[in-house]
Amino acid sequence: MTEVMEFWNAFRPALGSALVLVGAVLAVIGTVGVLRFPDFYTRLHAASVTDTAAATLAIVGMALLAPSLAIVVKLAVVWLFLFLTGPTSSHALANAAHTAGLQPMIGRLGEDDGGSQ
Amino acid sequence: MTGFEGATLAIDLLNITLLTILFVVAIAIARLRSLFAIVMLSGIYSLVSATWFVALDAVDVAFTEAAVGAGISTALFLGAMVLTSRTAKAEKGATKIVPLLVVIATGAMLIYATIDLPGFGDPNSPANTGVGVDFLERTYPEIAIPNVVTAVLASYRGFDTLGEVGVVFAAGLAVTLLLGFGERSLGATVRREDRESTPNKDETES
Amino acid sequence: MIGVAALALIIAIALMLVRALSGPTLYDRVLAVNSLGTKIILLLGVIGFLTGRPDFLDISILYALINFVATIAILKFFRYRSFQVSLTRRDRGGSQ
Amino acid sequence: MGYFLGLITVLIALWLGLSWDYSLKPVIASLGAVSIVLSAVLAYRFDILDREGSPYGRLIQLMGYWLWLIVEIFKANWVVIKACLRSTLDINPALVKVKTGCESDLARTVFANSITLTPGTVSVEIEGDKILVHALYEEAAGPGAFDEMDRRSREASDGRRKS
Repeated sequence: MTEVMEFWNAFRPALGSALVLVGAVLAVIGTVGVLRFPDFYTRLHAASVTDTAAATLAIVGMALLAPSLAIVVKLAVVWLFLFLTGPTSSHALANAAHTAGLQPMIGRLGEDDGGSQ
Repeated sequence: MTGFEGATLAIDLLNITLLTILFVVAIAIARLRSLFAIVMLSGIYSLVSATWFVALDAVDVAFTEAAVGAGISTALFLGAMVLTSRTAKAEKGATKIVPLLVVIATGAMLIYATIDLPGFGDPNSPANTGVGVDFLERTYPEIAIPNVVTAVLASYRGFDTLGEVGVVFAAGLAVTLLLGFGERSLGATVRREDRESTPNKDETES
Repeated sequence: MIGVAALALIIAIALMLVRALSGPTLYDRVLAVNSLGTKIILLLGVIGFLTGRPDFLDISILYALINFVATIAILKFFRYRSFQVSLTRRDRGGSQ
Repeated sequence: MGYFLGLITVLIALWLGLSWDYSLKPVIASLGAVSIVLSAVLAYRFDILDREGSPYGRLIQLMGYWLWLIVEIFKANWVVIKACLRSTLDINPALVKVKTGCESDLARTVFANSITLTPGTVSVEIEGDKILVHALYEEAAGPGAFDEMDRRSREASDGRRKS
């Protein structure tokens, strides 16, 4: 049992840093999507990658790096807030844009226009 | 102090990038004419500067900046925007040059003043040798609050803080009265909504 | 490695700034501010770990709350010109 | 009263978790007690102490749902990440009306928020039992795509009695 704990304690910081790094890279990917996608509604989808996967991975990684339980609790609270408020603000944004009459692009897009216009 | 290898380098790079972002946002705020975009960008500005304060170890300032700069002032700017127009007028001629000169002169003076400052975290600087050490030693046994800044603000100079809170409260009250977040604007909104169901003027901006 | 993560996050912030600066509609800007807020929440935590003082997570929590309230306030404002109107439809009373 | 007790319990847990102060020194503990009581009284005066404001009675079921949802979120993330990184833009956005079997407001909120939380789909508008969904790929929001999520969110927040 002690060997398992020792291995875990040696392995934990590396795993935590790796998860934080993966989360940060996912945030960059989501941002690239926000820059590339053609209209507001599709950008909303790309932004939600940051809100969900990137935030979860980075926070789990930080929890593995955390020196004490108090910090894990705080990270859990941050994660909970993000997951409770994220969809609400996304929905409010989409709803406000739709109510104001912003029409989404429908149908297959791509091939001809590749950049963010 | 630093928890990981290479942390100092990363923090230096972080400081430089954050300052660059602040610079870009400030230039954009000065150049843009759409007031809504300016309000959004000023929210981003105070948010990024709050992050920068954290990187500089000034956590309490960062707290204030995040709460007041990014939260309250964005709302107040939006409230003020309703009373004015949507786009700013372009300045012309001398009004463009004079503020720039003033800002450059002030910045030069500030940079000149930093030459005299002691190094960052210097243990022999006046702030760290005089009364500061005394506060650090006595605060926790006397007041039992771990954060020294909070203890000084709320206890040692509590009356001063009380006066400040009174001033801020009066200012907030005055702003609320002037902008009319209360019944007046609510009534106006309801009346306007009866006339037209959805606002359609605002979905795009120039 | 965690320093690299911080730099990657700040690159994401800088890229998102491009969207906030250029965003054609108002909603793109609000989206950019909201998403930038999420990244800064993560960055604040990472900076805390980088400097070895993760107690700074309090600011992350504060900012998570302020980001949400500010987004809702901005949207509400642009729909109704006031902070005191409920965002839900008025003609349809929700079943309790 | 159960809602009130649930709220108080959660507030106490939140305060202890955030302050991490179990020594119960009079100054700090009294500040915490005042903040908890103030929050609870405000919640009572705002009249939000109901099934939605304090849904802790179904905490275990909602937790189980949440675990399932996280797996779904990661699957959906993969699709959107691929869409972000493809060299030529290849997306197929669509607006779809989804009918939900959820009856209570809590279940509908859970369902609509789950749709929004999964990358690739965003709930745009809710009218009665129909939810207008904007999807990044039309195939991902085809008929029947949300059936399992609908069923699970209904069971998690309302129990089986209504199905």
